[in-house]
Amino acid sequence: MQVKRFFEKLIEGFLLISGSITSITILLIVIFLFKEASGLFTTPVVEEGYVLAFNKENPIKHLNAYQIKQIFDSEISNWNEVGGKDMPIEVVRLSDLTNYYTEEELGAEFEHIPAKASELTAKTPGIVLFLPKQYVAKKFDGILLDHETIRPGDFFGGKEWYPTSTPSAQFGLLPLILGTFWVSLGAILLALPFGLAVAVYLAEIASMRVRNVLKPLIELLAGIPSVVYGFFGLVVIVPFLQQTFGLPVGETALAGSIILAIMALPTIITVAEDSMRTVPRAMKEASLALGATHWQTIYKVIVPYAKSGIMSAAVLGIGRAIGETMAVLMVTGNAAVIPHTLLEPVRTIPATIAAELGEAPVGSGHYQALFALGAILFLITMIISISVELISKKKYAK
Amino acid sequence: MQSKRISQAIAFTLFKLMSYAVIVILVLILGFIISRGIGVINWEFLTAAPEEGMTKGGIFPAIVGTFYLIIGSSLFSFPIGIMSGIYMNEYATDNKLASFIRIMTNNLSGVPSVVFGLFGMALFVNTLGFGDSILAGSLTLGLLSLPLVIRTTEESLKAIDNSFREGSLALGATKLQTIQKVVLPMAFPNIITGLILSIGRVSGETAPILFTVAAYFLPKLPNSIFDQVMALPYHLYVISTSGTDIESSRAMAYGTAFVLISIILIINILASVLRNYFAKKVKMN
Amino acid sequence: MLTIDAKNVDFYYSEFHALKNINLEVEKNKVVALIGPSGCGKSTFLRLLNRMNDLIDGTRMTGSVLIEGKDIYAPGIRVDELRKEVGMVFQKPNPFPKSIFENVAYGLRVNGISDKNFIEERVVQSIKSAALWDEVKDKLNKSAFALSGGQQQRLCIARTLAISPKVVLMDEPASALDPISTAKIEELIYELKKDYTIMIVTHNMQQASRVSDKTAYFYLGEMIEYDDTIKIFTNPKELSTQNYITGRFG
Amino acid sequence: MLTIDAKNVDFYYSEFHALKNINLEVEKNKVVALIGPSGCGKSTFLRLLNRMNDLIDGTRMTGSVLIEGKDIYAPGIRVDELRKEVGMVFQKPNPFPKSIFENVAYGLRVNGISDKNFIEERVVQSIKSAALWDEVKDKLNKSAFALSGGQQQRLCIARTLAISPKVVLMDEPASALDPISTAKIEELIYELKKDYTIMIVTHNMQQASRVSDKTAYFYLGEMIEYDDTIKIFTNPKELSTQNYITGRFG
Amino acid sequence: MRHLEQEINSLRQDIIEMWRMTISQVYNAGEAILSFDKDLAMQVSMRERKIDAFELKIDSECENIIALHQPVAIDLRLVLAVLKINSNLERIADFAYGISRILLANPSLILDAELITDSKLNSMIQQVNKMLAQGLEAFETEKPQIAAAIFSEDYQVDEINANVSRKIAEYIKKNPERAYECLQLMGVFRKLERIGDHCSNIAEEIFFFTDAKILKHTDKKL
Amino acid sequence: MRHLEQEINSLRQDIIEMWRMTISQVYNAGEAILSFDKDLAMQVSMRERKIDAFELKIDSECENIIALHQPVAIDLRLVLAVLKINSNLERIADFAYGISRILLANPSLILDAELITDSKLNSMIQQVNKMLAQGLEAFETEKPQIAAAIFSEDYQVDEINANVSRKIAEYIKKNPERAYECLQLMGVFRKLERIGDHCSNIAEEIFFFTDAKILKHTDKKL
Ligand SMILES: Nc1ncnc2c1ncn2[C@@H]1O[C@H](COP(=O)(O)OP(=O)(O)OP(=O)(O)O)[C@@H](O)[C@H]1O
Ligand SMILES: Nc1ncnc2c1ncn2[C@@H]1O[C@H](COP(=O)(O)OP(=O)(O)OP(=O)(O)O)[C@@H](O)[C@H]1O
Ligand SMILES: [Mg+2]
Ligand SMILES: [Mg+2]
Ligand SMILES: O=P([O-])([O-])[O-]
Repeated sequence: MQVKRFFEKLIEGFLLISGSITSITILLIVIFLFKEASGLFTTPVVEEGYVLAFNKENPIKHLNAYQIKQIFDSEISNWNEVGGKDMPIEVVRLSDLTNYYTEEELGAEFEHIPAKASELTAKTPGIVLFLPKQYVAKKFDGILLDHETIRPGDFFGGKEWYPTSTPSAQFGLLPLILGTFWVSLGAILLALPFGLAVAVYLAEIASMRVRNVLKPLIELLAGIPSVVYGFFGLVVIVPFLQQTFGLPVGETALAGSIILAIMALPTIITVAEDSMRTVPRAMKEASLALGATHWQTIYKVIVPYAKSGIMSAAVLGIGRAIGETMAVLMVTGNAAVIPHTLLEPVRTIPATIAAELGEAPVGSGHYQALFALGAILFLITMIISISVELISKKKYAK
Repeated sequence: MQSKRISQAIAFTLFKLMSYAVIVILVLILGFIISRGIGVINWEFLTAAPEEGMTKGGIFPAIVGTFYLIIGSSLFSFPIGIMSGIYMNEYATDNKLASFIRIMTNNLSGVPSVVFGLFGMALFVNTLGFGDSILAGSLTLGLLSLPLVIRTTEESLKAIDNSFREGSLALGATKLQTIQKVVLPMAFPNIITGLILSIGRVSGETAPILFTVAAYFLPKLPNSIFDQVMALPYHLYVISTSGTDIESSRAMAYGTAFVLISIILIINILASVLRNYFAKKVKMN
Repeated sequence: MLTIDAKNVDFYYSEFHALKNINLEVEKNKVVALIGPSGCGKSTFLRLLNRMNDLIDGTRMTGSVLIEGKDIYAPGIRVDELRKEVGMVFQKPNPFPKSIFENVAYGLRVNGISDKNFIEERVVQSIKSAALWDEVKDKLNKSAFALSGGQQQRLCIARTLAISPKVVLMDEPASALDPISTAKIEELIYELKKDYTIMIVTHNMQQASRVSDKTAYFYLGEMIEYDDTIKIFTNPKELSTQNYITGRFG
Repeated sequence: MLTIDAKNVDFYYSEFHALKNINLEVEKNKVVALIGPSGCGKSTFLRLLNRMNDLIDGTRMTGSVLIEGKDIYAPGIRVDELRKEVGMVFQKPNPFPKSIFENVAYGLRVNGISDKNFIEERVVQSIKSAALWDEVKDKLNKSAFALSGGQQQRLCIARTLAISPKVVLMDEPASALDPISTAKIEELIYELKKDYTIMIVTHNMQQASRVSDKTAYFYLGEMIEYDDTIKIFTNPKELSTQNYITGRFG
Repeated sequence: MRHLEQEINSLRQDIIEMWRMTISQVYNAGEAILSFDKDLAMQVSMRERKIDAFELKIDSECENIIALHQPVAIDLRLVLAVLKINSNLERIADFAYGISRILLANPSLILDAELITDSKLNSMIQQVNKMLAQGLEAFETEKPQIAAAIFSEDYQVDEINANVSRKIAEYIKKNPERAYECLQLMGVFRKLERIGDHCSNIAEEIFFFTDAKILKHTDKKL
Repeated sequence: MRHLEQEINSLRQDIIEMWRMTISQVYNAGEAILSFDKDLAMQVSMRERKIDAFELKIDSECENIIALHQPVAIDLRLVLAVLKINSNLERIADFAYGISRILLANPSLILDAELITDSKLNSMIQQVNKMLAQGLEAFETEKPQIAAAIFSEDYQVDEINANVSRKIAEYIKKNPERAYECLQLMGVFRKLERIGDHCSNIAEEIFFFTDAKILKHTDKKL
């Protein structure tokens, strides 16, 4: 008897530990994602191992990644555009030093570069010099921009995602967020009316026989892997859109929306239908018994009663669309630009992670930026989960 | 009075049309993949490794890899998930801890698969040093399917009327005996079907294995759990988007998609057969 | 004119012959109780009278049912119109998740009535008829779910009365309620028969004896006996009836 | 010695005072019925006697309950042992999804008995005591779910009898059954009191009057009156009891 | 008001009505015999059928209430008490009828004033009238103490009756030719005695109804 | 067997037992009066209390069945019939007791053989004995036709009784000194007549029980 007691306690302990595993996982996800992500904001704006240098007289103390990129792309040519004096910017890369100095001057082994770079900086007021750290002289005659790190504003407000650009990688979230938003919005606008229509049809209108055929089919489609949907989109929808709209490329936000809509349909249908089916039969019969038609019964009794379930269905559908990776990756064209219409290629957050994580060196700014994307994604889905929770609780609060 | 009938007629027709439209689309997808893929299937395709930049040969390593990943993830998620489900439904009845755990589980199930990929890479591949390996991939997939297993278990347990538990307790059984002898046997059919469906989910996931296990091309089979493997979904992704010769690997892609769908089909059929079998068994004996 | 007149009614669930040649006549403002062992077809018969059985696939009926002289199974009969004439109250209280007021107004609204004053008047009057007014008059806009089971059931009755039915069908209307609420429902039925013809299915023999004027005993789909309640309970003609009501059955 | 002896029992669900100073004594081989309006604490009291209320968080009890002289709330009491002494039958029949035989054997097995012959003997005897033998003797290995509701409930009673309890608690054991099955259960209770002490909660006043030797009337957590059933039903001491049983309540 | 309560109230009204009729029958029969009023006797005789019908009605009301409403406690006691009071009242009315029949059947039944006084016929009649009225009052007001008086009064009636045989025997001895009339008179006394007895029974039922006490076959010292 | 059935069976046993006791009381009282057997009369007198007790028992059994078991249909009719038969039987036994009391109270009640024959006392006694037995048989076998005979027999008893006054009056005229004893004898006849009446009532109740027919206050031509 005593042994039995002990044994039971032991098992209970095991069960408790298992029970806490999801919480631990969430905790770990939070820790890892946010730890890596926060690394992004200690990453220098300038490529690892390089510095930017200015003339001592130049009042500019900070440049953010986007400004740097624009300067080096010659989109900004005067310092006053970034808050400095009115003088032209002179961009000098390491390779450009040969324009100022001969090879001999720089030394056979480039051993004189540090001195020359320092000199050049000192004598050129408008200079911005992009230089590997190893060539920075001990007593460099100029301002070095080496402690500058990526600021949250740059990340969240950044309009460009160009992680491989030099000298300064661009980690602007906006195009990705907007891409995700447009694709998901399109998807949900397509999926909701159809999903709810099917749900109503299956729950109320279809005969038992029809339902018995359709229901397993929809369940089956819910199980089809996203790569298969992506593949289908790639070989069918993308060419179709390209032809129909006469587009240069078929891989567009719209293609993503369509595929996502199809993928979200089973979720929406199943959840909404289930919630309509949980409407007590008595409720329905009561309405009919009062002389309401079937349709009146549906929209006056069944749908309001299943309201929270239907809302959950919508939210879960959105969640599915936002988090979906592979299919979107395969059909949206992956252009990280802010889209203006649904007929342009876009890139979503999850697709970005999937496409780039393989190439980002561990611990690099790029790597950390991708984790930051992951963290954002995680937060969004967290919000969705919690709102679903609240919605379904509300049903009973009334 | 006539108007309420007319509006019913319009609404119902509309719903019916929309429903059939949706069903047609869904059936088209299935039909398309199956019709294009079925011709590709032959013995070689199923048993050989890819050749010539993946435009020829088969997908055997990917099938095996997927199989390993299914086994590996199930070994992790089934026991823990079932135990967790039991804990939540049977032990942590109404306290704050339980509702916290429940919220956490729901949250976890909403986390996108790519985030699992990130997390798996950070934890298993890098921090724990498993590298890209079956182990890391299985654990990642296991975590991904964990909420599903827990939810299935919990729901199966919840479906069992409390009166059965009380009936057992009232006969002098302990709580564990009650779970073991009454609750679990009753929940078993539903749990089993749930588990099988979770395998379906695992077998089709791509994003989580991208950075934790999947190999682009690996003609040999793995030797240990620390090896990389190919996997069907990743393979399909690769040959349809970034193969060396996308056009000529199309056939391979259709074949792979077909195999993936077949796995899902088989799993669904298996699940519903089991469900019916158990339902009948309960009624009959 | 008879309020209900079922003639040679046979009813099938697919193959299953659930009602066998039922003939039953009910006069205006009478309460008729249907009793009989489980599965004998009481509910089936009741639901035949407002064509609620139409909702079930594969059912079939022969014979005719006249409500106030009108054959309700004739072609061209509008089922929703019929159901306004023949109200129904169910086993478990099933108010809609709306306010008390809206619950009672529902039947009016779905039948195309939109005159506010009329609706309000009718709602109040129905709630009063259902002997619920004093208990809810201060919270007509509260959710119906906030009421107790017995109150909910009376609300469901009020809801049915609002559409001014001629006949009210009740399928074990008190079986989910405690004795006090049950007594109230029984009293209510007794009151209502002044204005309505009522048919009630009940498993509770005492209830049948207390509320009804006439009682029909069903057994295996047949109506074995149909007579004044007092006759059935003091001196039934059929031995089968006697065995059932005295508990000697089976 | 008294079989049940509850002394000054108070019971709380968190803050809610569900039972107030209940004192109730039951002699061996008596049937006691608990009646009273919904929510008055009947079930709570019943479930106190086999500590089924332990399963609910935040409950608290004061006072003492002696079963055959033993304080069942004393520290060190093994709840599972207690529950073998004090069997319980529930509102809805809840047989396990096992064979009829295994259902009845369950209690023996979980209590560590493995002697085949003994189990078999006990099972047969319990099924006989539950007046079910003739109906199931040919299908002991069939699923218990194949039985009708009334048979299932008797099976649940047999299952309880198999562990040889001293007391059998029944919480509305027939409320989910039709009148015929109900009558059988009532008959069974009448038979069982030869060997067991029985306490039954019922909403059905007639049932209380038919089956019990003594009746306790509960109201708002208090026990208003406890007396011989015939006394309660012909001449209750308290006006409140009389109002309840004559239906004048509320 | 509740349905059962309505039924019970109407039952109560009916038994009171029955009671009143019975009281009037007994009173009239007494008057008739005392004043040798054949018309009055005729009236009593003709009312008998109505009372019989009323008895049946009340009886079936009681049975219906029991069959349909399963009364318990005070309701049941009332119904059972009414059931018995009803048959007692009918019996009493029957005796009143019997008395009136005796008068009508014996046109020559001219009673000696002396015998009447001697036999205390007058006071016996008054006594039973009073007992009947008291019974009704006790029932209507539900006051068993009023009913209690009936028991001792019945005792007095019995006493009168016990002596009457002797008185009449003496009278017969003196007037043997009037033996038959005397025997008839004797019958009147017997009937009055029975009425007294039934009043006692009714009082017992009132106690049963109000206090659930069973007094039958006990000595009624309260 | 069902609980209610058991209760009803035992009620049935009890009323039959009551019936038998009553029959024996009436029989003994008759024998006693005919054979002037004071011992037998004493016996009857002593048994009276037992019968009273039995009446109470049956009464409360009926009430309990009604209160606890809500009988309907045949069960209810049986209980109601028993309730009434019971009080009739008690009444009958009461009369038997009364007859025995008359014998015991009048040591000088030596009856003239001629008067006895003339007044048909003997056959009246036999008649009521028979009626009682028939009643019991009808009840036990649930055959109302047997009970039907009782009505016509009661008619005969009434006839005998109707004539007895005259017979006795004549006798008194001849023997005025025996007026008192004759009045006592008259009491015996009255009581026998009442017994006959009660037997009729019982027969009515048997009809009510078996056929739910109410025969009271109707002419019993069946
Ligand atoms: N939808 C259905 N399909 C097939 N058979 C049905 C259906 N509904 C009822 N039946 C059968 O018809 C018969 C009569 O059913 P019904 O519900 O009318 O019985 P009832 O007398 O109301 O019983 P209860 O008292 O249990 O409610 C039963 O044998 C039942 O099994
Ligand atoms: N788990 C619980 N938590 C809080 N309060 C409870 C709980 N169970 C019961 N109660 C309350 O305790 C009171 C008594 O409940 P109990 O179930 O004993 O009533 P009952 O007399 O059995 O009623 P019924 O006839 O409806 O079954 C009720 O007011 C109820 O609301
Ligand atoms: Mg309860
Ligand atoms: Mg008369
Ligand atoms: O009717 P009685 O018994 O009083 O003669």
